[in-house]
Amino acid sequence: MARERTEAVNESPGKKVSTEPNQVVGVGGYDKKFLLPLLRKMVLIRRFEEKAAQMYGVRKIGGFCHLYNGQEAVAVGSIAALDLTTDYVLTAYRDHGHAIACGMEPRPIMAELFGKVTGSSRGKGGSMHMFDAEKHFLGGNGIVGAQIPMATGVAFTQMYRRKVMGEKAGGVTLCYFGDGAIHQGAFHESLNLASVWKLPAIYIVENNQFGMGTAVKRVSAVEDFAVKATAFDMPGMTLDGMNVLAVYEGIKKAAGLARKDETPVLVDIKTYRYKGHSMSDPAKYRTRDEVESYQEQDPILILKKLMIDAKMLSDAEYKKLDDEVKVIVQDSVDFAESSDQPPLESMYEDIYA
Amino acid sequence: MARERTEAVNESPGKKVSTEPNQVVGVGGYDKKFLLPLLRKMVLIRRFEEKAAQMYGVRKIGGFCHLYNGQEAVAVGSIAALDLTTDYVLTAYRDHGHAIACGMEPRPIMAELFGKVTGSSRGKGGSMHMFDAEKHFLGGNGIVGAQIPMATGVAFTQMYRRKVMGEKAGGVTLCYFGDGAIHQGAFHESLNLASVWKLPAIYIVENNQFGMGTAVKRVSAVEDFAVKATAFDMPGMTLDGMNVLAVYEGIKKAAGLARKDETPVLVDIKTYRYKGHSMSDPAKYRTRDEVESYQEQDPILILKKLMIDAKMLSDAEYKKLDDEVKVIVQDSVDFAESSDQPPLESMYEDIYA
Amino acid sequence: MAETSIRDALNQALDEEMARDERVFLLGEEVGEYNGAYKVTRGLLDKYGAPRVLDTPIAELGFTGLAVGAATVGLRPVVEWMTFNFALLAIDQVINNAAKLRHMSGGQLNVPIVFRGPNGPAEYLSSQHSQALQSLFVHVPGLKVVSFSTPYDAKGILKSAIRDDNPVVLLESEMAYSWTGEVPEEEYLVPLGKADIKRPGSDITLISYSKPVRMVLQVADELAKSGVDAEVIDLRSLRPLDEDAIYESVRKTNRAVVIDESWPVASFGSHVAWLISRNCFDTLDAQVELVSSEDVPMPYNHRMELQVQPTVDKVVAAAKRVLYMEQ
Amino acid sequence: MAETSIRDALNQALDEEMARDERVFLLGEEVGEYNGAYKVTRGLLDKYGAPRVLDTPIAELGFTGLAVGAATVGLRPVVEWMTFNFALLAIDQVINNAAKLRHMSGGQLNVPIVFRGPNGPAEYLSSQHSQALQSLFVHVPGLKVVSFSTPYDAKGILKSAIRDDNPVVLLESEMAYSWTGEVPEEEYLVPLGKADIKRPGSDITLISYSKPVRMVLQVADELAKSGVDAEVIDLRSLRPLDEDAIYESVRKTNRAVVIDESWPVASFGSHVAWLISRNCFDTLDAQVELVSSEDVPMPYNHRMELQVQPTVDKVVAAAKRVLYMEQ
Ligand SMILES: Cc1ncc(C[n+]2csc(CCOP(=O)(O)OP(=O)(O)O)c2C)c(N)n1
Ligand SMILES: Cc1ncc(C[n+]2csc(CCOP(=O)(O)OP(=O)(O)O)c2C)c(N)n1
Ligand SMILES: [Mg+2]
Ligand SMILES: [Mg+2]
Repeated sequence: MARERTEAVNESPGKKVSTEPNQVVGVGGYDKKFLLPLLRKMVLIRRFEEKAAQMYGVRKIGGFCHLYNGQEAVAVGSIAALDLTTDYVLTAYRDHGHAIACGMEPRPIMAELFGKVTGSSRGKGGSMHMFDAEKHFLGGNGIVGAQIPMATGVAFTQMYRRKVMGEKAGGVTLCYFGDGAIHQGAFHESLNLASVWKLPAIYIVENNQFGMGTAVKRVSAVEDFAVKATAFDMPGMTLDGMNVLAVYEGIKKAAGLARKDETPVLVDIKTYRYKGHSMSDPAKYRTRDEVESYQEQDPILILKKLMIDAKMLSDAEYKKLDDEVKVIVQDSVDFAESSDQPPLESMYEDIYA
Repeated sequence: MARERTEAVNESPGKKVSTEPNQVVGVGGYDKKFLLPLLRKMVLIRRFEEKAAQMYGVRKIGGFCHLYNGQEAVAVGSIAALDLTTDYVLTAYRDHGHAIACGMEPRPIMAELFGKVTGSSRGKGGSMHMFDAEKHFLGGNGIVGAQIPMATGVAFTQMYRRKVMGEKAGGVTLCYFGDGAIHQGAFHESLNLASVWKLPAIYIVENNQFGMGTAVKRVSAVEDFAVKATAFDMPGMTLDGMNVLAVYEGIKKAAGLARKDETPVLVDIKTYRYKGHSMSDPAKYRTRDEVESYQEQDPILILKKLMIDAKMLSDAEYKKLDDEVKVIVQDSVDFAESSDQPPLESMYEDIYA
Repeated sequence: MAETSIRDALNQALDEEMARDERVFLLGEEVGEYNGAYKVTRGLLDKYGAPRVLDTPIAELGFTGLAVGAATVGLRPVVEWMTFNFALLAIDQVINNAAKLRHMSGGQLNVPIVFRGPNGPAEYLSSQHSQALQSLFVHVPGLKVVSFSTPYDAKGILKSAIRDDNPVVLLESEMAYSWTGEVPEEEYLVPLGKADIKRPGSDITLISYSKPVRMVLQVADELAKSGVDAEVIDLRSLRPLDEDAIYESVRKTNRAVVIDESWPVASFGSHVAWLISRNCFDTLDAQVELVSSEDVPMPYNHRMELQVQPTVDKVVAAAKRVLYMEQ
Repeated sequence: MAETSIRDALNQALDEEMARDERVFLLGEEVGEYNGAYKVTRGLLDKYGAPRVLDTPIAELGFTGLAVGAATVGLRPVVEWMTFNFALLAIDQVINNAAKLRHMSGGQLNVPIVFRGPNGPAEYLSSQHSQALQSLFVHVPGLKVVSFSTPYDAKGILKSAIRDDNPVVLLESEMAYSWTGEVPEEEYLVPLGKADIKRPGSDITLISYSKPVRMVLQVADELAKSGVDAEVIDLRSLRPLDEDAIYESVRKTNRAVVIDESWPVASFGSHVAWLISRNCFDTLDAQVELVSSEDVPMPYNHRMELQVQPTVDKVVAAAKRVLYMEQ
């Protein structure tokens, strides 16, 4: 099982959460049973997204399709720190990775991308609207920032159930949004509410350094978002989003604060997206060199190397894992392909309860 | 003329604007020619509001009527630091004081309150919507926080005229809003824009400690709003809003920064409103003691006493000033009373240019 | 039965539903310590405490969205917008989230939530504070939109709205909070989606909802003096709309006037007028008239303010046009 | 005349007006370095530089309000909303400020501003991203709302909108940006407030605006095969509305179908259908039909997506109903 570590956490100038220095996080202290599923999930997300891109290319998928390649460590590391029987996850439209990290099967996700009736939203939501209410994954939102108040309400409900309905379990809610979303008023209004009402919300800026073609510094007064925690009297953290263990440890700590100290936390996770914003974006706003320099710190490569160095993994084992994942992803395509179109009349369904 | 002073300024933890300690501001260094108009304006606002309350009582005025009693030093001190040939002022619905401080005559203001055609908005705006475009007073807005983006746009125009149209004058825009308004998303979005685009906007939280019946700390994660400046990488200040000179000096300094350093500034001015939120509010959420303790630091009394102590004013002189003001205010009532109702057909006017 | 004000009827509805179901909670500006800007929530903080009654910061988008999120995971929020004018700041959360979450998730999520507060013209408030904004909400599939014109309906409809598993927008009116009427002691519900004939008649159908209904009943009295027997329908529910009730009446009277205090263009009122025009084409003896507010922002001046809204004179005139009577 | 796309026609309009008047500036998400999400603003940052072309943060309320403020003190902003779906976040600044400032100030302030961007259904986008939201804007006095269905109109109308001293909402359509048509080399304007007869006819009036107009012209061809000569009116301006043009046509044809890709309830389309029903009551030979989008949130699945919108088949069927023809 996982060991509690804190070194990867960089605190905001607001409420300090610890005073340890920033360090590179290694695998020491973790066992293979914990690490292998993390690696596998990251590989599954990567292969899934590659396949989605391919299916988009052959027009099996249409519209906006925002891929997660490069950011896998964020969803996988943070959601590994949760207990989804009581915790919840909400994110934006770049949601395939979070869906998989929450335990959704590739089949209903791919089928949803294909617009088939077997899709998780019966073909009505598409790429931006993955949901699995049972697994506590609440989407999937296409309006930049709109999930932030919603997630605050989910955290509110966790508080409410405890205080009003006498439920014991102290769940937390993870709310992901982009570096572009942080300038929405919804962010400001939500964090103040969460702080005043002491809600167990963890606000994660999935800081991939661009909102579409716009680099953070062109539209933001500050580059380090953890500093914004101060304005809401809540702890702020900065995490390395290319290292799944750094993310895991940071969020574990944040979740601990949220559960025990009843405080929301703002976490700025630095990451990078390899692909264009959506399928139509040639990404001319950045150089190939820049992309490559990030690919050298690839989250999958990092964990793989750490595990190989620690003799927890062999190349052959990795190859086997990857092959298995590819089969699963191909199976999801076959499933989607062979599934039915939703009946036209179903357009009148799922509107009112 | 006014002397440059800085002692009254308390800096935010963000960009420091100076390091001098907080001090009580006195009249030393000011001459009477500067101080007397400040005193007179504050008295004019006070007497105007008293009269407005009286007229409301006899149903000459209806609807929401938000009085400014107690806050006079904020509008008068800050607007005294401006040059309204190039600078602009925008505020919320508690706007009679700012209107007068910007040089609007009591007559069109009172006539507007009476809904008469001679009112500044031809009887269409009422208490919440005072405007004098020529005097660069742009209202008067009834939606909490809605003037903040607008004022940012006025400051934007000042920058634009300089950069694009080659105009010399570096105007600044003063934007007032309440402690309740600061939690609106509009605040967050605007300050980021102003910071990124280096706009000469001065955001003044007119912190009278209540938004309607809600005390600041019940709805705000922080009590000191200057701290929010950090989140936008702009200077923050805290000022004593019961001392017109402290306000004047602070805003003079802020305006200097905005003009020269091309930076917006956030200023938290602590003040207090003596009356209920609007006419219908019995203000049960605070004690009479609390109100009285503030009335002891009344902004008019403070300046009057400072001037009398400094031998710049006698009781008789003050009485004369006050009497003159009362005549002016009564005249505004007579004017409003004897003015015509707007013709009904004018309801179709002033909609499209 | 007790004479009760609309304000108190709403308060009773909130109280009863909060007592009945601990998942019901209230939030909004000044709903708690201040007992509500218009006192609809009076006493509820004292009785239920926080967090069942919550004073929010002035952050309409944030607290509305928070309530939407809470609704998706099992709570049943009642959001008070201090007035609908301010709800424009929150409308993204209503239209893009509340109305769509069930749809986008293929039926996985429910959003049982009530958005309520005063809507429509009040007095001496000018144009930002005196808008009848229901058309913006009723346009949107995924929402229900309901209203009332009596204390009886107010209570029964709010209770049904709270128990409904969909997002429901409830239109109240500041001017009507103190209207009184009979409200039974025993519990009752008024179903959403059913119009109510507030006055039966045979010569012309006058269709309205919300605050104007009372004025329209005066119009009926006025018309009675000229020997015209008007039927007055209070739609109560705008979405879903009780079309059958409308058509049944118009097929009897062959004449209709719709009265709606909204602006006219692309309004709920003009929609209803078109529905009748289309679906009763063969039986209509005259054009369907709409008496709306004037197509202008509301001025502050009180004389103008009253003249902007539908009045007895305007509705009588419209009725007479439809009846081909001398004005 | 050159064959030009709507995208380029809009680009030319922006370019010409920016060259003509240095008070005109553009702002919005990705309008600068990225050349616009749909490339309407291509090349303008290169040509005019900042701050005449500004990439904004994703803060619709803030940058829209900023533009409104700038308009009140003499600039002439053109706000690009990446899509109208996101404008719901900014609608308070449009309805409560832009539409009201002139009114509330008794005529002291002008708000010369254009709000533009793609509105209405696109493809494979689901319900948050595929809404035709014009009814929310057209409802509001103080705004102008205009549209186009050809490159010629697109250019001429955008230029007029920029020169107009009022807030103008311009409805574009993602699906139509690449439609081509003739655009003159020399400068021209298309006035706001004037409808255009896109096809003259005598048997029935088909009334539409924006993207559906092209489909409606196909309907006219289809009807011609059955010997029906349809007149197609492109309203272009929704507010102010060219009522005369509509009535003149309907008084000639005695039959009308309105085609609007909005949801039906309280829509601009049903409003126009009522206006005709009321004002042409004596000459109408049949009910006025409305072909709108279905009253549902837009699904992602493409077959459903197409079926939700007005189609040739649906309009032909409506026309035949109005013409009392066998389906
Ligand atoms: C309110 C709103 N405005 C604009 C858009 C269009 N849009 C979609 S994604 C995006 C960029 C978001 O960037 P960021 O928040 O950094 O997330 P990322 O795509 O990098 O994951 C924009 C502008 C939208 N969907 N919603
Ligand atoms: C968007 C919006 N929400 C709510 C209101 C109702 N309202 C008017 S004033 C007010 C309190 C504002 O308090 P604050 O900003 O502190 O200003 P103050 O009245 O103290 O000057 C509220 C809630 C409004 N006018 N606009
Ligand atoms: Mg990003
Ligand atoms: Mg206040």
